Amino acid sequence: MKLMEYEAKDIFVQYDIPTSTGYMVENVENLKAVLYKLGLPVILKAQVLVGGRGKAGGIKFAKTEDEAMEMANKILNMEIKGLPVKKLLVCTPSEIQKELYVGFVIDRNKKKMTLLASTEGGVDIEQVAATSPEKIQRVLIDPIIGIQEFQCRNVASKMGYKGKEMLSLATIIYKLGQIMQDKDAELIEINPLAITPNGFEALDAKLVIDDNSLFRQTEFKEDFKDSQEYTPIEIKAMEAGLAYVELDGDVGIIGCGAGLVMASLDVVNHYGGKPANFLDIGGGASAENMKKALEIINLKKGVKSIFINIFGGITKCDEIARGILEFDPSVPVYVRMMGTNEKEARKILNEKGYELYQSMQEAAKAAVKGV
Amino acid sequence: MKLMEYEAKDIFVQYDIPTSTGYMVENVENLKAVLYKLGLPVILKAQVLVGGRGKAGGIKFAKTEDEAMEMANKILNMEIKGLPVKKLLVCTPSEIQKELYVGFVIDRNKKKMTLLASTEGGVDIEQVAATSPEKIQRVLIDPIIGIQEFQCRNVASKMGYKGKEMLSLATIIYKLGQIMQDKDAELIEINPLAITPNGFEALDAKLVIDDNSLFRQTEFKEDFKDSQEYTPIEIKAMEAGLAYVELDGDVGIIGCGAGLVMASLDVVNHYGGKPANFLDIGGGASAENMKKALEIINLKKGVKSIFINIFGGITKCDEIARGILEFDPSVPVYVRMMGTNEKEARKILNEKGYELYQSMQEAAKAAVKGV
Amino acid sequence: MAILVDEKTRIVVQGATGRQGQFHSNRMKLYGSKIVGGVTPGKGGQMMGDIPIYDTVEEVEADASIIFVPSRFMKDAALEAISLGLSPVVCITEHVPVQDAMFIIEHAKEQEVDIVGPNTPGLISPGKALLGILPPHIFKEGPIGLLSRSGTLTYEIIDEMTRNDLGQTTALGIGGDPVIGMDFISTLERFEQDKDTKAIVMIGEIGGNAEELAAEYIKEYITKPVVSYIAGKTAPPGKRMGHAGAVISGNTGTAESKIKALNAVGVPVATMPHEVPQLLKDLL
Amino acid sequence: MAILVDEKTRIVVQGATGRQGQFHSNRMKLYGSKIVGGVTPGKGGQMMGDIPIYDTVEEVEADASIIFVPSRFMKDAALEAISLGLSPVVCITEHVPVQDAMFIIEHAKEQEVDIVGPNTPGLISPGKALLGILPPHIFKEGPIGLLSRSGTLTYEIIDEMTRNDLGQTTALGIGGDPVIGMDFISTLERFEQDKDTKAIVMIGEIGGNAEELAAEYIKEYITKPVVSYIAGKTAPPGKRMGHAGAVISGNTGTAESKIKALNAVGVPVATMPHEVPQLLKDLL
Repeated sequence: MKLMEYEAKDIFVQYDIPTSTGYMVENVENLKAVLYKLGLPVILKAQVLVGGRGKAGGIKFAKTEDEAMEMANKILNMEIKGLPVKKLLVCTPSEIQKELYVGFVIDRNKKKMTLLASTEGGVDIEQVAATSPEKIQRVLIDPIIGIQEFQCRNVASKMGYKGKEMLSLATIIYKLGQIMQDKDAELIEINPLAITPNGFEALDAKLVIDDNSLFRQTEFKEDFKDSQEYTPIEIKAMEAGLAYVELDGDVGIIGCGAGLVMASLDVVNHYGGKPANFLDIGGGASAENMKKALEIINLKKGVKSIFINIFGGITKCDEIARGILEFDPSVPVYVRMMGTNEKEARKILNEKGYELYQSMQEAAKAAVKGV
Repeated sequence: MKLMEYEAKDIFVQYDIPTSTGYMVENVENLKAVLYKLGLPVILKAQVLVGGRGKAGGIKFAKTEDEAMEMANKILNMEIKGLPVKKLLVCTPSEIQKELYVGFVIDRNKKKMTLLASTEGGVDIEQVAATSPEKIQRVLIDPIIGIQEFQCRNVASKMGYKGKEMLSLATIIYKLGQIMQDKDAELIEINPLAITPNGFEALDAKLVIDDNSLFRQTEFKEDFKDSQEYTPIEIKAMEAGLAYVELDGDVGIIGCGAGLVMASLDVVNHYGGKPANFLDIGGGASAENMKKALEIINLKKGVKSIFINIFGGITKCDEIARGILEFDPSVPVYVRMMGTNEKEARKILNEKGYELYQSMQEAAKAAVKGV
Repeated sequence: MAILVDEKTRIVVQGATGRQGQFHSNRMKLYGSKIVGGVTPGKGGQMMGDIPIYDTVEEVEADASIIFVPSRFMKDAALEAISLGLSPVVCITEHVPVQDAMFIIEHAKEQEVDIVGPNTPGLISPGKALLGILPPHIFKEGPIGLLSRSGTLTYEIIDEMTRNDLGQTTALGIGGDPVIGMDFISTLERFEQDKDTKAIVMIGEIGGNAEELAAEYIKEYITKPVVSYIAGKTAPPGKRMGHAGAVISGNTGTAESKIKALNAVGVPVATMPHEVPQLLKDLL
Repeated sequence: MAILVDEKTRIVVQGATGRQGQFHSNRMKLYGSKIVGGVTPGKGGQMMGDIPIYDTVEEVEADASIIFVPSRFMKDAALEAISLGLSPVVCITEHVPVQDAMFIIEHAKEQEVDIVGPNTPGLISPGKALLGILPPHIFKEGPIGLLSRSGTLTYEIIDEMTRNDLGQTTALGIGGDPVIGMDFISTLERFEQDKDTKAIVMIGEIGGNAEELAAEYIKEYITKPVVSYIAGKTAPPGKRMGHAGAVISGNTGTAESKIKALNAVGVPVATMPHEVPQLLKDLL
């Protein structure tokens, strides 16, 4: 789960990583007290979990109280890439002399956490990686030994720093690595890490916690459902234990197993259809899972036909068939079923007038036509 | 530093290791409140850092309040192997069905922490190790990976337990290993770990913290000087940064470097003398160190001569000579000096009438004679 | 021949008495896998049908392990199997924290143990042994090695292959997580070494660049024909498509990039799953 | 020849700018050791006399390291040296937590790096290189290899040896802590391999059973004559005699036991330090 900037910065503060002083506000009424504490000018930053909020007008500089109130009001009533802004981070602006990048990611191929650092901060690091890979340092961290302080000094030193500055930078990198480990993060980034007359300062913060670790990272558990990361239907699906991704087409798609559902989307697309969603009920799903899947698809507007693609391995086709009968969506349903207990399933569904297919491509074609 | 039983058990409680309920009292007045909480009967256990307190009468069973008060009074006024008893642990007695041993030590040769476990608990484990080594399980713990739960299950299972008992025992062992790691212990032991009708219970607790880790194990730092582990002169020496061990002879011995001082003791002994102490001023010692060393020896009763043995490597003999002149002990001093700046030292000391030797054995002989 | 497991491999099931573990232990045994015992700490001494249950893996004389424990116990269970040198250790469990996965995999590498998964359907050497949750009836002995990031999609393609009389030496699900033990490259290497494998099917999906790296490896080291299918051509960026690893980040991890890389080294990539058998026939 | 270091070994000093580090860097250089740089994080870029100071070990082209940092920084400093494959890494620092020592030593073993210490005076190959804090003027080139748990006691015995014209190939303090890197056995092995070493002096003390194990090893593998001295015959049980490792626990670690074990395998043990040269002469 992605954390908001202000949440990540709260953790930075716990680890003594210097960040610009700031407070989160949820409404204009609270802003006054914050302005009293911070003084003027301030920067107002929309707290949303998508990139590009600056370009979208979600970051504003205010010199007077009136200006701040007006801008806060504006930002708190705005949507950025479809997400409503509910929170603002109000900070004292820093005098930026230079912007760096430091972060940790998981290297899937090396199977290790990797420290990334660059003197080219404040811009998209993937862009830097693509155009000038030599400007990024990469250090693999042994998953058993963990991050070591000397590794951070090596990086800070190669970034060109000396003396106390080198040591401060190394300490920031080390603490960041400790957060990555302690909090089971998938990604942690300071971009930019600014150099100011007061030393280094984390101006932005990105922190993504591994969802699979929430059983032990209990401090984040309750944040999970508040998160803006998912649409309301996606959250409903999550609560039902189903993997659901919202798309903007009109063919609803349900299948068992992530790979098969992805392939189903591709086949629908191949025949000129537009998938409305990705919905994986998983291997060995029950009738109840199937029913819930249909309910969830039904919540989505603009779905004109539904393609159900079941390959019965562990999944029993008759079980799925019974699930299909438990919910009656308002649009035509095209079912492809094969494998375990296929005959029984066929019998159950034929009785109720469902069209059944054996081939995935035939079913997909029909669903596209049915729109 | 060794912790007292009650201190170790406090840590056990933090780690959810089941121990018999008990309270520490420092005087008979507090005992009443404790008896009110615990009920009767109780066991009163002298808190001292030496073994054999049971045989010395430091552990008593009391059935009535009067009995408890009387016994507490007795134990709190007793000395065990020269150590005054200042604290009592008052516990509810447990119904013991069987006694086990579990603990962790540092294996110096394997250079790893080692888990020890035996179904022969309640007795001296070194005795068991000597007579029936096959009754002790030994599992080496990887210093980088640390203790793993499965290792504890393996041990618990081989001790003959099954089902929930096996799991509880494994958990106790695992927690014990975690304490060993988390608290930088050199030794941790539950002996006996009793089986009672309520399950496993730690009846005694031994925990030795690595003195070298006190910079990070700050919770123990203040205990350090309260500890009964050292005699008052030993503590004075420690405060002066000198390594001092009290012995019961009459030849005071000061030297530079632990090995050389041990050898000095041996040589004095070889010539029929009895060392009064071990005192290492370390390599590269200053005049001030030397002066303090003499002051410390002077505190010790019954010293009849002092043998100072200096091999000047990093240590400068003239510096040591100046230190010797700064304190005038009441007994004769025999100085052996060799090495760096030996000539200057000789001059300084000869002027003040000290006898100087070049050979260690000659000086030792003289010091023995001088008693 | 086959890779990793055959009819002689003695298998222990960790987490054997849970719902999943019980079902699949019996199913694997029924298929002919040499299941020598199940392990569930605290339940040792019981019998589960004719499979004896133990408290510890140490008590079982086994060569390989398959793990069904809940994700929070995966690290400990895997370290237990690794400590005894069992190989492969197949981690069926999904939702394993990535830090635990990295730890297990690094330690296994040091101990020269093969980890399959986590979040894998496991593997099958048809006619010899099933070490996973794959539906064995759709498989058939034959000359094709298959490796895949997906479960059901694999079954879909296997089914088409078997219908077309293209049997398999071994089929292995490498798992859908971002960090996994046996990966495309290490599995391709095994298939290359296996005499009976005459051609290889590699099923990829969006996310990461494992397929691109596999393409480079194929070019350099694989002499046998390889056919591929890549799922997720219509997946949007930034969204996890079911599998934890199936996500396009920025410009990396797209199906286009993978298909391009594979085509560039002469690996045909099927447009739709059912085309795989024909592509294989074209090359054999 | 010599073991571990010679005149060609390029040495970096970690913790070079502290009082001890500074003194001994200059002293080692003066002796002829090839000190190529000092490292103190945050002080890089300075010169200490003619020794350049760096922020990181990575910036120095070195073969071996000697560490003088305070004990709380030892683990990090040692891991830094190990990460670059420097060997030996000589840990002069005393009061290192035993858990840190075990960690460093285990990791060094995996990386095939020799650790000397912690809490060691280091080593000297007379006439070639000093990598430690031993007083070099008492040493002399010659055919005797010396290994010891003690510092000043070593100097005492070395001085007697040098006066008796018994020079040394290498003299190495293995350190006075309970857990150390190079130990009696691994050092004996090196002396056995070294052609120029004709006889070995092994100085032990109370605590542990390293001398007993060394005796077994000598019996099995050492063909060269070995002479010993064991300090602490009059030490009481349960008390630390200066060195953290010098403590008799129960019945283990007594001087008697060690002397008995060594005598049993034909190693003469001197009653007093000054007798060592005569014992050596008897055997050569």
